[in-house]
Amino acid sequence: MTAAYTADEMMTVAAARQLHNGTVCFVGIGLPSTAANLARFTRAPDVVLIYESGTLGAKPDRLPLSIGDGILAETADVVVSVPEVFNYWLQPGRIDVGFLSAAQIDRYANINTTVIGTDYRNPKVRLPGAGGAPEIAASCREVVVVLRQTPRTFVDRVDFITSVGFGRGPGDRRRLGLSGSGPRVVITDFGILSPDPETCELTLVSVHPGSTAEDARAATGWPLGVSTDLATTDPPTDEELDVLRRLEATKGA
Amino acid sequence: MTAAYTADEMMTVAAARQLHNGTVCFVGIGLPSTAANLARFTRAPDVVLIYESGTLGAKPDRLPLSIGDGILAETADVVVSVPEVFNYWLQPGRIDVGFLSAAQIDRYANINTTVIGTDYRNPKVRLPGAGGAPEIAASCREVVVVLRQTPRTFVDRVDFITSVGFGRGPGDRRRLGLSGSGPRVVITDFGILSPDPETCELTLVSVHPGSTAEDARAATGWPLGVSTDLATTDPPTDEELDVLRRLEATKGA
Amino acid sequence: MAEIVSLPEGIAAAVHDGDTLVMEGFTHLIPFAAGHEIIRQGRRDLTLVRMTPDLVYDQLIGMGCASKLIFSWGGNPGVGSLHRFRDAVENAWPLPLELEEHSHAGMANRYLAGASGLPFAVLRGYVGTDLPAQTDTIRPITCPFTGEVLTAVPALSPDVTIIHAQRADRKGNVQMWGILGVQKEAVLAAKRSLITVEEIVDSLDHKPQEVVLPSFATTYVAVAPGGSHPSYAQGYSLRDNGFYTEWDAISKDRDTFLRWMDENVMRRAPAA
Amino acid sequence: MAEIVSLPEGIAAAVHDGDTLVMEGFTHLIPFAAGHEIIRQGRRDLTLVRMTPDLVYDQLIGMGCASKLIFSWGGNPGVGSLHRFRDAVENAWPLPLELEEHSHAGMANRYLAGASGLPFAVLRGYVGTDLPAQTDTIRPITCPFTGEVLTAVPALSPDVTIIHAQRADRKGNVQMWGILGVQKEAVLAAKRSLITVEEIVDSLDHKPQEVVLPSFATTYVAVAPGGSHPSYAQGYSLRDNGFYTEWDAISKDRDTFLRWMDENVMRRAPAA
Repeated sequence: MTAAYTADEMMTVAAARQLHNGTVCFVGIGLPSTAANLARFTRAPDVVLIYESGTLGAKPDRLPLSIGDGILAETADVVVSVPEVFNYWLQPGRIDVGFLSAAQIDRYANINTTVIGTDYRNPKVRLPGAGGAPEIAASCREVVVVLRQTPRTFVDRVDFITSVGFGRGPGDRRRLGLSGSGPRVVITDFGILSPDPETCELTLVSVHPGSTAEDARAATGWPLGVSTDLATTDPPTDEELDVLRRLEATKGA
Repeated sequence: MTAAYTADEMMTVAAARQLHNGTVCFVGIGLPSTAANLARFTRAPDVVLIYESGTLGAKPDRLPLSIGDGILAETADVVVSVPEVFNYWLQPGRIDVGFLSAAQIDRYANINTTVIGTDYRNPKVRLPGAGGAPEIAASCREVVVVLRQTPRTFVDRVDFITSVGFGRGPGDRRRLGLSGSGPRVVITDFGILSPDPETCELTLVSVHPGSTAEDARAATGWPLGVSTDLATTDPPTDEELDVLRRLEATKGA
Repeated sequence: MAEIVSLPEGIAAAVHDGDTLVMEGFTHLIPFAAGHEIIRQGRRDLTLVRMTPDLVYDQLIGMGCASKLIFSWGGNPGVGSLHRFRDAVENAWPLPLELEEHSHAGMANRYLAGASGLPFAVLRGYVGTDLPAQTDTIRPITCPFTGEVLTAVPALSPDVTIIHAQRADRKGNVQMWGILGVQKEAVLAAKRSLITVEEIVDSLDHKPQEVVLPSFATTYVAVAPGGSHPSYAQGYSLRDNGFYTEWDAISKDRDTFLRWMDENVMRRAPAA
Repeated sequence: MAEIVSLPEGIAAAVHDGDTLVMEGFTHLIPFAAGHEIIRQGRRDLTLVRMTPDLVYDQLIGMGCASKLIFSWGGNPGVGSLHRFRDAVENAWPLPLELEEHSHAGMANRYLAGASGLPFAVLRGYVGTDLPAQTDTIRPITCPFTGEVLTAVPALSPDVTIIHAQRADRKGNVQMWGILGVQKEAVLAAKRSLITVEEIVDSLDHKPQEVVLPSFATTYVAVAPGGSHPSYAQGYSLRDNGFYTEWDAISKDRDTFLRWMDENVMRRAPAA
């Protein structure tokens, strides 16, 4: 029998399962960093973590508190400058997986981290901005997005495209000349979404135990498609939960 | 009374006198490197030597045998990559003096290190090529050239412009957009030449002791102008000679 | 060659009203002490530039020092919003703040072009996003060999760049290690520079993964021990994570913010 | 992830007839052992690329392995001419050698563009020289912001880059220090790479001023102790300056050269 766990824990565990030994992963801060380190301490000890602070092959023994945490430099195979991490490592397509979060995501997996509201000059909410995300979303071989699913975060069209998912649909990434294949999965607290191979629309492919397709639909700002093969996510194993909780406990340290 | 010395020794000593404490100097190999290190051990202990191998602030205790000699890395303030030395250090105009040699130099101080003969595809002599010289000649605040003077090396027009001195005369450097002011002096085994302020033609401004303007003219492939203020170079001091010979003796070590 | 000065002297000499000012630091080595001295000296109308404007820029903006911000990510890392930044953008308090917004890759390349003495840099970036529509500093450029269209961004060549580093020697050679960020490029891109350091030592022994800025490439060096607090200086101090969380509450309210600044910045003597 | 192989296996897998091949090293860490193995394996029609082609390229050219050379300075450093290179250019012996000639700044930026996944690089260079007239790989480019005209050079993206480094760990992470040259960029620009190392160690402790190439960024690693002789590997060997001088006499005469190569390369077993 499996211990009780929260929806956030299930989301993080499901995200960690996207990484494999040898995968080279460009890690955003927050949920992606937690998931990537969980993967490193469970199924994928040889995952290669790259942070935009220029730390390549970081192996922190606790959760870094920011992408510039000193533990990343201390444990990295090599520390490079920020221009180098973008130019030599991200831009040429050397990274397998870009691991991002978002403030808003839309039907075509476009990401907004810039402004809420449609008037850029007079926003309802000014968000932090692009950071490394536009080029991570463009150049990594594939992208994994992790964020909590609500009607405010899962919208039909993002107010501002900070980072391109599939633009306005099939063929757009190629037309734009983006080298990576775009978001492969979006992992939420309700389930797992993937772009439909034909339409590029995010579609529910798995629900986490205890959630239903209806729950996910209710948390989505467009009529969410559901895969005919809808799966149920394996619940967190004891090991996954144990490691995750021990990692989370290092945050205050 | 001064010890006997060779014309090459006089040339190197005269070149070394071009460098001052605090001068940041981009050093070509061969005669320039000997002169730059002589300056460092005599009049200018705080001259900053930069080699194109990426060694900034090198302080070798012997003459480096090449621009990639390990002693340069071991004694440098910092070692950077070759792209960086050209892009961050040379190109923006941070270097006071570029110290070059040449296979041929012409009336307007243009330098050839590429081919002898006017057919590039079918040269009489294939020389090593450009190396760092074109951009050193373009971007250093000023350039000092050291080479032995013969009618074969001092020609009316070089067979191939590898590095620009004053092009075809006054205004050419500005027209070409070159940021540095070009060759300030050319130091030979006969004397010291400088560009005429009006015509930009190399003109004899000083003869070394024992040489005459006639000697220099005979060693020049164009009708060499002579300054009305023709000076005589101070002979090497005992210290200069002593240090130079001790440096040269380290070459075989 | 760099001149070794006190922090107040350095700020007075290097930073003038109306300047374009860079203060870089990627979580690590953020020059807080220098920022506070700028606030105390009352600089106005600054164009602030930084990839990751954080608390020290929130403070400069909230104290009315800035009229424009050039940036790529403006947040309190690991905590949330920058409330003074948001108040300036959303409500023009205390002054309107013009934005010039880029991605990290674009900003890094803008510094790189500045450090290289080039007027622009080329990258694969921004395509398909809504960022180019908001600025004239993102333009297409065509490869003269392949015909491929890429993106150009203009060089950043600030009037002055300020960074914090671990140490310098008496000649003014500066050494830093740990997370390197874009500090070297930001210094080399600037007309003038001021580097605050934890200490001045007789000689710099090499450190793994270091950056050394030779004295001839910088303008002023000032000693400011702890000058990166609440950020950290690897080998000298740890990040004060608690303060980043506390800042959220301090900065949320205008009066609380002003009171805190008065007590903790305006009335404090500058670092020695 | 890099695969650890023997040198003959590595050359057989990485270098094919007709390839564009980079072997870099700026006086330091020149991959001679790898060059000799290429000669023994009889590769033909190579486009050789290197900023400073020296003795090992003189040997490859003299043995008929190359049809083209892309370079910026071809000499015997501190000694004089490369006679096999000159004989190929001046007399087409043993084969004609096409040249594509640049400056160091241009070559360095061509590698940098390749390493960055860009089709070209921009620099201030070549203006007023006779170099642009001899190649179509130097073209003007206009800044889209200032209108200033600069110079563009196309990226180098070789089929394979070979370098020599001090050491690697068992996962294939490679470490080098001392004069760094353009080796990192040359490896990152290539489709495949082979790095010969002095030794493989259990773990890499950091060295001052190091470059580390992570295993995921390279293809093959082979142990070749002394593999940079007569060049040197800082911390492992000294430059054999005498050999550079001797090479002048060995290489001046075609027969002497061929005899030397037969005795010292063709009949030698490859490095273990």
